[in-house]
Amino acid sequence: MKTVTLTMTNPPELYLEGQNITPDAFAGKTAAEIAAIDVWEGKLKSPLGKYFTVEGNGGATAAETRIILRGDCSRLKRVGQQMTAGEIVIEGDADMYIGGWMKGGKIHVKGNVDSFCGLAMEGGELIIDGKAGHHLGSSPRGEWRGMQGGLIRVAGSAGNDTATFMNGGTIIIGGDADIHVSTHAEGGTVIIKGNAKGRVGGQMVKGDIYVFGQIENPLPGFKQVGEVEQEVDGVKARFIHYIGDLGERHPVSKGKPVYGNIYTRI
Amino acid sequence: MANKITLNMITQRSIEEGVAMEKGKTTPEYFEACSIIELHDEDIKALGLVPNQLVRVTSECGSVVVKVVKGRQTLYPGLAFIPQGVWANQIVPPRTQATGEPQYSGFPVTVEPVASGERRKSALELVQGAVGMWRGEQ
Amino acid sequence: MSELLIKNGFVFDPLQGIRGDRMDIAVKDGRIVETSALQHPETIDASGMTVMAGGIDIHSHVVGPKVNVGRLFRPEDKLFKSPLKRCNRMEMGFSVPSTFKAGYDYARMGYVFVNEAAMPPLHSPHVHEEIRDTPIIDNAAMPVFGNNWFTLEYLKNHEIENNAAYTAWLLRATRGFAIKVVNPGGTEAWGWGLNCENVHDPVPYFEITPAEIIAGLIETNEHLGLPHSVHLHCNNLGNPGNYTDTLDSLKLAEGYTPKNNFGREQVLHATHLQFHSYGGDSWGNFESRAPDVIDYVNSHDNITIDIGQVTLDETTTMTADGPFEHHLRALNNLKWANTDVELETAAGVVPYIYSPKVKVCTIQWAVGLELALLSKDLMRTFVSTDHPNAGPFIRYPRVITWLMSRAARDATMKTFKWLERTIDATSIDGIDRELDLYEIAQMTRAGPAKALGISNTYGGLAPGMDADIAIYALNPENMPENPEEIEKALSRCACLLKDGVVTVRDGEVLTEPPKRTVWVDVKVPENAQVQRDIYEHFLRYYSVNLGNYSLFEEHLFNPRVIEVDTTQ
Amino acid sequence: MPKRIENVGCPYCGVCCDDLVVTVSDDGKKILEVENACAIGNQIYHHATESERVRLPRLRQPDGTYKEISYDEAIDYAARVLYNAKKPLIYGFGSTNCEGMAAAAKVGEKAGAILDNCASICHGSSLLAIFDNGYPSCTLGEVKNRADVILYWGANPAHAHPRHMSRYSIFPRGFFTGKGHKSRKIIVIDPRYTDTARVADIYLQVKQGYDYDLFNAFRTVARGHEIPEEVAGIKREKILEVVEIMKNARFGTIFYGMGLCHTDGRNHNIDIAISLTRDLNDFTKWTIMAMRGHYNITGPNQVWSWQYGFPYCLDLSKRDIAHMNPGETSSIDLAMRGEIDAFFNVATDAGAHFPIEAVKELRKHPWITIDPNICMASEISDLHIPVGIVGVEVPGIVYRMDNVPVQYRKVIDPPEGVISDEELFERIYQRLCELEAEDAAKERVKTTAEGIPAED
Repeated sequence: MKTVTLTMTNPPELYLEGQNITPDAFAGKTAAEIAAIDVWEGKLKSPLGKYFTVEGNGGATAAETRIILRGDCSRLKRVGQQMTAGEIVIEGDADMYIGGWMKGGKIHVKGNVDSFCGLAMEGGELIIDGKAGHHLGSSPRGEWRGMQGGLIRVAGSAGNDTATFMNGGTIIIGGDADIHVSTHAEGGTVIIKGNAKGRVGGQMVKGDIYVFGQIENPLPGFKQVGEVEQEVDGVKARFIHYIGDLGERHPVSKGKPVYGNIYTRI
Repeated sequence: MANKITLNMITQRSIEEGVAMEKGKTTPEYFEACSIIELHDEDIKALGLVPNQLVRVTSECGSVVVKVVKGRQTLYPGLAFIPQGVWANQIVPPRTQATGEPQYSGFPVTVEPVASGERRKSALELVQGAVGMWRGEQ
Repeated sequence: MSELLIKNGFVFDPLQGIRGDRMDIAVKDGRIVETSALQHPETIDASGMTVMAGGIDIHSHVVGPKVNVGRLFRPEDKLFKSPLKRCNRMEMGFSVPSTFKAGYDYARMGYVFVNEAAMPPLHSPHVHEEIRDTPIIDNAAMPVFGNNWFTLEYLKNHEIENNAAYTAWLLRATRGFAIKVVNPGGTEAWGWGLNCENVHDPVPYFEITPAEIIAGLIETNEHLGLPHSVHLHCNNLGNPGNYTDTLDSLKLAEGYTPKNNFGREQVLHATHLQFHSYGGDSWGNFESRAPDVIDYVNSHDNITIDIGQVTLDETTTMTADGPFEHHLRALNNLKWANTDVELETAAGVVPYIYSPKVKVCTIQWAVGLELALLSKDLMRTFVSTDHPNAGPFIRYPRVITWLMSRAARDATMKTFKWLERTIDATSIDGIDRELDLYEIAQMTRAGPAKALGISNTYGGLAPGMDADIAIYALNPENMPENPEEIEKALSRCACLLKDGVVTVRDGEVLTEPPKRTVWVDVKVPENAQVQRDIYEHFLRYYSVNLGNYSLFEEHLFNPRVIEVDTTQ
Repeated sequence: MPKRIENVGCPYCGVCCDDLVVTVSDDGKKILEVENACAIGNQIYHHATESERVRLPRLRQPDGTYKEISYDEAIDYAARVLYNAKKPLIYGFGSTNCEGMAAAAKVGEKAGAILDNCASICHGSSLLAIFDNGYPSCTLGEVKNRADVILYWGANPAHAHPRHMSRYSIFPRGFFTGKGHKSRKIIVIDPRYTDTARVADIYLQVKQGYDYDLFNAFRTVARGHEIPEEVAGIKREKILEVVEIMKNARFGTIFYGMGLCHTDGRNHNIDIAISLTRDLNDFTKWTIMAMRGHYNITGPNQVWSWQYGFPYCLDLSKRDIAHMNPGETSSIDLAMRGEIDAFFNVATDAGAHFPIEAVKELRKHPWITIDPNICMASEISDLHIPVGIVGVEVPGIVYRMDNVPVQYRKVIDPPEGVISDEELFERIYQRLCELEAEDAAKERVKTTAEGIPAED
């Protein structure tokens, strides 16, 4: 695997859109060629080298390319958008859409990220050591086919609208989650190690939500059906099992309705 | 009697604000329509106030002096209302929770009687003052 | 004085019976002229290429409120799907394109006239605003009548003259083009969450049947002598077994003959017939009844149809058939918009995915093609996708390729998950017919122009007509082996002349000549009762004042009026 | 002879009353009388000719005062601000006509701007919900003619839409509702016992911020499931009663307002209201409608949807492809995140209606106000360009809250020399083209971004 190191030396006045900062775009390119790749600051299109110093060449394929981002990338958006393979490490904070529409590979952000990260993810891994903003692993506006697969792991807390329209994959939040988790979900798993504020599983058709702490304000559309013991993200524990959203439609499989599940740790 | 209470704030349109706004935001009508806070009787009592006294309302992002009136459209205890407009917007949190819409309604504020000598500021003084353009009454 | 000579092309003009002859077409000041009339023309070399009149779309939802709902509520239809800007304005959207994209895309395919399939009268200013922003192509728009309270009341009492006076008034008020009927009676019933499931199912409260509405409107249309006929979207769209309802509807035209001065020969245009030609009684035994329906059409020459071909895309359905969209919402659970329009109509919008993996969808695909391929008169059978209902109009070249090439059909059928079942449920596999370019010109130009009553201006290449001319890089004497090449050539025409102006070259839009709004102005005798009814209804039931309802002249964009005088 | 002008459309709220009768003085310069309008509408007409109007653009001077300049100078100034900014924001449009909005979009596209409208801080939540869940709605005449159950939720038309109840919902006698008010059941749900609630048959005092939970309870009950004793401060029996009324309606309409849009959850409060409306259509006929604020705030949603496919928050900065994502491309977020470097306030008053923190952020950059009136925005601008008042001095098409287009008239001429929004934007567009051509001549063409490739 070859490593390309980008160091932000000339930060943008506004924000930088870096949808081309992916192993897919860097593969097969030399450092000089990578420095010539387009990035946008508002209506200005510039070569990446205007903002970053570039060291190292890309690997032969995306899978053989690792990108390390250094310097202040807190105003950098869309890193790893639609990436299929390879690895990205962001050594500090990053802005919006990190790992959006990601299909494969791995992104590791060592700081915090803003909203819309892991949007419409299909595969791969997005690891965030800090906290995440809103709409983590959510679906783009109007799209009913949200996150399809892959893993998002956030060490800290997440904002509201995690996993809206989720269809598959797993989101693990180490801290607390704000309102609206798995709204309209039709699959997938969300694990919240801390507390959830409320509106968990609203309009949910299918899927699983685990809350290790408390749900501050549970919805009336969920009904307690029993207790289960399960291993969740390596932790074996007993949970109270709720089904819902009973206000929402539910498909029938083998003569039985299929519900969304919420498990809260006892 | 408390000298400060925490309430849940909402800001919405009132017809007085609507009429006055069309007349002009620098008019006395607009000032009287918007530089007020409506509270439930119990909360007014808890603060030891009488209607028409001035209070300072402080949110997570700002503070404004307005006049207390008894809820015209009945509130429940703990809920406070400032008509949409310049005074309300001194304290409305700009956070949008990634929706584009500020938190115009449903944010915590503290309400306390003003220190002596504090007054309600005019719309122009508030807005121009906030951006460093206030040059005093012309 | 601009002069152009299109030299040496293979010319197809069914209106004149020209079948691929090598000839020159002369253009002067925006009109087609005799070649002898030119002095110093610029020439366009069309040798080895196909020359046709500009395309005419008889049925497409491109402008107006429900189209705009489709745009507004589907941001995902734009995400990573919109092309980069090539023309004057951005082009956004896939299944429901922006107005600019619609105009450019039609032009690139060599089309010049598009008939908006449904205009809610109350929303006509909106329709005309969008027409203004749709570049290049000429537009007409059909106000909907089949659920209009005035129409229902007049026809219930069989007051044809009153209905005719009201129809004339509404055409003028909306600057409309023809009488559109969508799910007659059923859409009014939808005001109460109900429907009229067949032509004899009475409309709640109004106590008139869809059959009476259809027949009454045909009578009204011929009484007025409008350029186009009644344009009907039959009851019970989209449901298994509906072909009998369709035949019941078509039979209502029996005994009526066209009366008009526009060369139109039908009294009824049945639109997107694909959606109305289904057998079976459930989705399980869903099957094609296209042969039964087209047999009937073949033997009744006072009917024209368009096919409403399914293109196997993700698209956005939208129709004034409100109850159908509600029904569809329950089938696919996707987002649903509905707009009931007071006293007039309704509309629903739901996204839909026609997947080659779904048996019903692939049967639907076959039904549309069966209708066209089993048709005995392609001057009465037109290409459409009921854009965007069965697929976006940018797929016309693909639809035409399927019609022209058995190999293209086979290649598509290979992708079907339920190929055997599709073959069993349809007759598509037994049809070897491949249409030629003359027949395509019938289905996309000459036929629709004639059916719309505009064939004196559009759809042909005779001297005196508008110089709307499409040139395609297709050599009829040496058609490409690979059907994809046909699709490519038809998608991006080699050249389009609009009003004699070279508008598209090699598939690129060069300029935007002024487009027109085509509407029909009917003069009828004074009718005090109808005037009074209109006044009363506005006073009591409408939410807009009568004085603000009719389109203000300043909101009508570059009009071309077709005048009809019934007082002579 | 004073002139009486009938069928005049009112440029105040989304109700778009088009039955005003305005009497204008002999010389056509003064408005003498306005009939049929509410208190607010009345004020607009009288304000137009009674108050001191700004007649020329005003440019801020180094000493903080304004100096009058010509329209040509102002247009050049505005075009240069747009041209030189990396990401200018053009916001507003609540109070102008569709013609002006279409012209502004041309400018935005040419300038690579963000184009946003007042929905961004108003019914943007509704638009987000519509993206996710659709919009089963109808025109207001349908409500008048058919509705026997009316539900106002988080809306207070008595204050915000003064003639809404009398024209369309509660009081009018329609075709199937000949008994007017008597033929209808009125339900009001609001944390405050508002002046609207006073006319209700049933009032539910929902706990502020818990609307989503209450909707969830309604839906759960409608599907025949149990709910807790109390939800959102409302007793179970009351919820059961209301759901029963809704299921048994012949035709019902939910009108909702800022009480849903401006609180926690924003769009989801509306999203679930739409879900409830969908559910109820399995029993009977129900529709839902946003109580849109300004008379033509629905307009830019319509115009920009047909032009670009997005109703608001359009990022045109790539110039060849548009992008929209409220939360990122929305005015308040752009302001608070420091994403833009110039601000145009058009036909609205961001100075008064944005949270002051956002105003402070925006004021760090050039700020131009285009509006007929002196307002908070105009008083903190670098440049204020006055325009004619739509519906009073400028005609045009506007879209009512139910998306019905209404053709507005002009009743008097604008003050001499004052132009319309449409003309102003057309001229700014022309000036932008000239600036571009000048730079091209100097071979300093700005690079145009390539955008995102199409995926057919």
